[in-house]
Amino acid sequence: MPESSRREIEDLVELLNQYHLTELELEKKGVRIRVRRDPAPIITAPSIEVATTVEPISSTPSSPSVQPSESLHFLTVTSPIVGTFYRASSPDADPYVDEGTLVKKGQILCIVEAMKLMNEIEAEADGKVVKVLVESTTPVEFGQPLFLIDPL
Amino acid sequence: MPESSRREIEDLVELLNQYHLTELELEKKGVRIRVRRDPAPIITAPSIEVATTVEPISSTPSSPSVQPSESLHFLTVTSPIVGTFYRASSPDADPYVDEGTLVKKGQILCIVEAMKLMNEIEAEADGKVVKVLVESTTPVEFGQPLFLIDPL
Amino acid sequence: MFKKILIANRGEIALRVIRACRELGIRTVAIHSEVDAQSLHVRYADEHVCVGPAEGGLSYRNIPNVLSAAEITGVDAIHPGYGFLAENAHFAEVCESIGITFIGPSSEHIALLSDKSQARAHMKKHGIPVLPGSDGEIEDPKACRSTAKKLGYPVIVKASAGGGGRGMRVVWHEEDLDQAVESAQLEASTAFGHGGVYLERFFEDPRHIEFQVMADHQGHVVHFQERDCSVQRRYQKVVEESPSPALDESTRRKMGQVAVKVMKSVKYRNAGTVEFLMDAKGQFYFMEVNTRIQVEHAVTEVVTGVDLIKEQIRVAAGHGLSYKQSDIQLVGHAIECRINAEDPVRMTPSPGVVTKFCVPGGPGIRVDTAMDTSGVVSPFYDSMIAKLIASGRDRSEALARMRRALDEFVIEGIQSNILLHRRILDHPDFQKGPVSTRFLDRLLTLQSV
Amino acid sequence: MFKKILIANRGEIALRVIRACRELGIRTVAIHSEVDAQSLHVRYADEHVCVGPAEGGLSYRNIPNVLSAAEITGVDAIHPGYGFLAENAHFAEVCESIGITFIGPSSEHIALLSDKSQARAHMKKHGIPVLPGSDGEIEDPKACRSTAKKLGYPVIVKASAGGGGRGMRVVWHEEDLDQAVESAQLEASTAFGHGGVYLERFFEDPRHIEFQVMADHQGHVVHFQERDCSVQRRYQKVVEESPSPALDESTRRKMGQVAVKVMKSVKYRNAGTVEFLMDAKGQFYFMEVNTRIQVEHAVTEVVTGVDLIKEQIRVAAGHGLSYKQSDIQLVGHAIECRINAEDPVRMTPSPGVVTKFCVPGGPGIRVDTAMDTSGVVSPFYDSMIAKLIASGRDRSEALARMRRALDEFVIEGIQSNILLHRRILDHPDFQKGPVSTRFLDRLLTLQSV
Repeated sequence: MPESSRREIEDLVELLNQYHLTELELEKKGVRIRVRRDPAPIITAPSIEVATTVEPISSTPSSPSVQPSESLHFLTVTSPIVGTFYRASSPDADPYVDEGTLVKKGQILCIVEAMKLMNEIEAEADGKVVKVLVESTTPVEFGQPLFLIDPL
Repeated sequence: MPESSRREIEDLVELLNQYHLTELELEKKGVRIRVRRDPAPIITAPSIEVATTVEPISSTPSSPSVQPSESLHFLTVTSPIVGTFYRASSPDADPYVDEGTLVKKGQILCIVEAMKLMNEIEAEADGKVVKVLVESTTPVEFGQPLFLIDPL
Repeated sequence: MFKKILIANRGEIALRVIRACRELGIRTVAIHSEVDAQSLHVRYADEHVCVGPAEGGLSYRNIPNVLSAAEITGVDAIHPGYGFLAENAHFAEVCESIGITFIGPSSEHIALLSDKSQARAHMKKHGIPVLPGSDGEIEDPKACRSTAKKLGYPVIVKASAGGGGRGMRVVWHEEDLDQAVESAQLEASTAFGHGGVYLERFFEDPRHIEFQVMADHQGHVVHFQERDCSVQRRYQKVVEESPSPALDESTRRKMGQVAVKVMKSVKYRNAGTVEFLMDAKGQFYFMEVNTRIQVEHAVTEVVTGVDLIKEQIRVAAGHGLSYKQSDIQLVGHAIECRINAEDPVRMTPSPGVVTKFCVPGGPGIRVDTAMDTSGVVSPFYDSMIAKLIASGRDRSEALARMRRALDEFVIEGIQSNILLHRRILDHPDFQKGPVSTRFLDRLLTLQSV
Repeated sequence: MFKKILIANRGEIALRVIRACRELGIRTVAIHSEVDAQSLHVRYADEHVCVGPAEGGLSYRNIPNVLSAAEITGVDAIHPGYGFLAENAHFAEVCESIGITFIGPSSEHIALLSDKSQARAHMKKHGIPVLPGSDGEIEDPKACRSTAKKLGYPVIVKASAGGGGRGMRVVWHEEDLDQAVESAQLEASTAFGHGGVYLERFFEDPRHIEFQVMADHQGHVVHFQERDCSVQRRYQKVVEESPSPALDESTRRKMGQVAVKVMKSVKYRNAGTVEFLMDAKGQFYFMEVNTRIQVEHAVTEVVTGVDLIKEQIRVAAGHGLSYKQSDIQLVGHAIECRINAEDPVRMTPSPGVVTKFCVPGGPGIRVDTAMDTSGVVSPFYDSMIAKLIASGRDRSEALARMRRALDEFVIEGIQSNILLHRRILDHPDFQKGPVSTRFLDRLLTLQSV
């Protein structure tokens, strides 16, 4: 497939997304354009007040705690347990890592405290910490993204 | 994709939105335009036994009792009242009309009996009776098609 | 017992009757207008007949077509529901004349009791406490002024044929009386074809209390206690409950006896409701009899455990009442919110396509609706799309359930009055109860300030 | 009273508890697995925490994560629902140790009563009629044979730690005994980690009758009458009702007294169910205590008017029971059908995407479901998608309502057992009632012939 066709398809997909269409057809010269939007069942939240203390996670895939992020470059380190997130071993200590820190596989990134137990979360690959996603002392749920790592 | 195509698509999407359509097709030169609107929520029957003595009418448009049928040629004569359909004035008499009969506007086509009253149904236009849709002595509901007439 | 019943109605009440028939093993015939061909009541019935175009007058109120539908389907009886032909004495009479049972009172009952002035005079004669007012309709302006003076202002001018607030005028000063009477007469004459009006003393903060009654053809009359319908907007009930927080045991007993007396005085039969007006001191007065099953009958069903529609059908078939007065005990408390498709600000009907409709559930919740998970609210008919009934051990549990059920109710595509109900339920005056018929108007006025 | 409760469950029971909390003004925390992020119980709760991946063992049964969720949200109490951690003595114990109230009995109650053999011995000691059987677990094959001989064949081998029919063997002839004991021990050891089994006389056509009990921390115990759960398939209840058509007033009173005695003998607290087996002659025997709220609690709520979940919460917070025994009167009759997503022929779970879900309504119908108008039936969890409860003045009205409600229920996209329920409801033996626990197996066998 020539690059130009690919681009054209991507343009159409973008339009499809942008306008929530279900079908888009294009025929050059003779012009023929076709757009279509099927009425889909929309699942929406009920009209009750939801007061959230913990950030809900929209769609975290199942098991691995290191996953490719939306940028396709970075790895997301997610919490393997429910608990409280700490960036340092004690209030006075320095954070295990900062944004920009180069880490080795197995290096401690943070602690998630659960039931008075301090669980050390380790890097699963060598890389650079690009982003710390959670503030220290914040509660985190299972699968919640904690760090973005740029793998080396 | 040239900017013009993109603009064209966006114009169509706007029309789609404006008129709540589900499909819009355009073909230049050879002209061909196609619009489509799917009935959004699909209402299906519940899983209960429905024993119907009277034929349900799927979609009869509102008031006029003479309407263009699906063939676009024929006129459909529908029942203006609820009652029992008779093709003749008495059991021994000949039917008012048969398939093939040429009728004049105002000519009696049949009787619909309701509450012991014999209501004569007249032709609304000159034409030929193409089809008798209901058997004599059958109950008919409001709007039920009785005859197809080929107008002259 | 009947073999087949035609339901001369649409919407939730048509479904309600179909459900009762199914439980009794009776076949059902739905009638419908052209736009209602896909409605739930049509799909739930065993048979269905289209009786006309969308406009109610040409379909659901079209007596020849409705009766022809009854004839061609061979039904034994017709249940009129509420609205449409339910209180049409002529319709009941034609049913009687062609040997189809009208499930309701006789045409004479409807005729007598739908003339408010005549009904008032009848009740007065039978020793029923009626509102102080004129003897019959007003004829002479001078006599009218002297009656009003005797009653004391404010007075209310009411149309004999009235209903739903039409042909009514409240008069605060003598100088406004003549004009009020004239305009009420004109309005009544236009709306009902009969311009007769009468006078009553006007109470500023009354409560609307009504008693559900059922009578069989053998002369037995039982009442099912009261409903409090004081939460109204422009004479339209919005919230109803049973028992009434305004009644003590002794008043309840007294009013129940009067309600039975009212019905016995006219040898009533089948279901009916005796409406009372009650002043702030607990004095009660007969207002009128509704000669039909009512929207709010469900709250009574919930607290008494009686299926009023099945009882209507049994009684119409000649069976004696299956309950004695002593069998009727109120258990717990029930409250109903009428869920309407309406603009929450302008409070005008909001028809349209329902894209999502998810009803509340769990303990103490009953929902009566003809809306599917999706559907259409037609601009041709009443805007009520559901009745939500919550019940509990006591009023406070019923209110708590109603609040959480209102939170659960999801309606998308159209607007509804769910938030209005939340405001009512959250209001301290309502929570404390009882309130007067002016509660809701005041709530709405305050809010718009 | 508690300020905030975590519900350690999903599905309809999570919703049921959230509803109770809302009515009591208590905030709620839902936990959920990753695949349940969009579930109704998550959307209805005030807060929610993801506790693990789809597999229940890693999420809903994951004690550290569930308790961490409780800690980070600062709840006072945990409601376990049924299933998952509801009868896990260790979980209850950890809750106690960290000062979070487990809404249910103490960990000791769970430990004692979940060991069927131990519970049996305890009840026997306290003069409760238990099924004739072995004294404790079987140790020696020879003693076992002699016990079986004394009991008379058929006998049943049961696992002490058993449940849901696992580790059970019916033995009709002496020569099959040794092998049955061995295989039951092996199965129990694999399934429950404890291979102990005991012997009981086997009744061929028993009825399953259970009494709902509630006890407060002050030592008061009240029972809410019985449920008949004889319609079972492979030890899974399918239809439940209250009252039981198998009991007369005097047996009901006797069994209720025994049920209370059972609970008092262990100083029980919170909600529990005492299960009895009843033979064809009306003789009843203690079987076991379920130390949780049960799926079928709703039928008891409907006929008694009591909100059992709210009562559980109140009692757990230290309040005394809000009912005396004399307050508990059965009014009418209620029946429950468990609506499962299952293949109607093979009776295996049928997970999938629900494209339409329209619940029945009207009088006498209660629906408890976590299914929205659409939704997903996950293959990871129980296949029950709704509880449909119908009630009426008497059993025949309740059955008529259930039949019409089953007709109204629309579920599309997945298969369900609605037609199976119709077959049960239509069966003359069931309509006449009572039936034995073998009724449904026979019905299914006959049908497949």
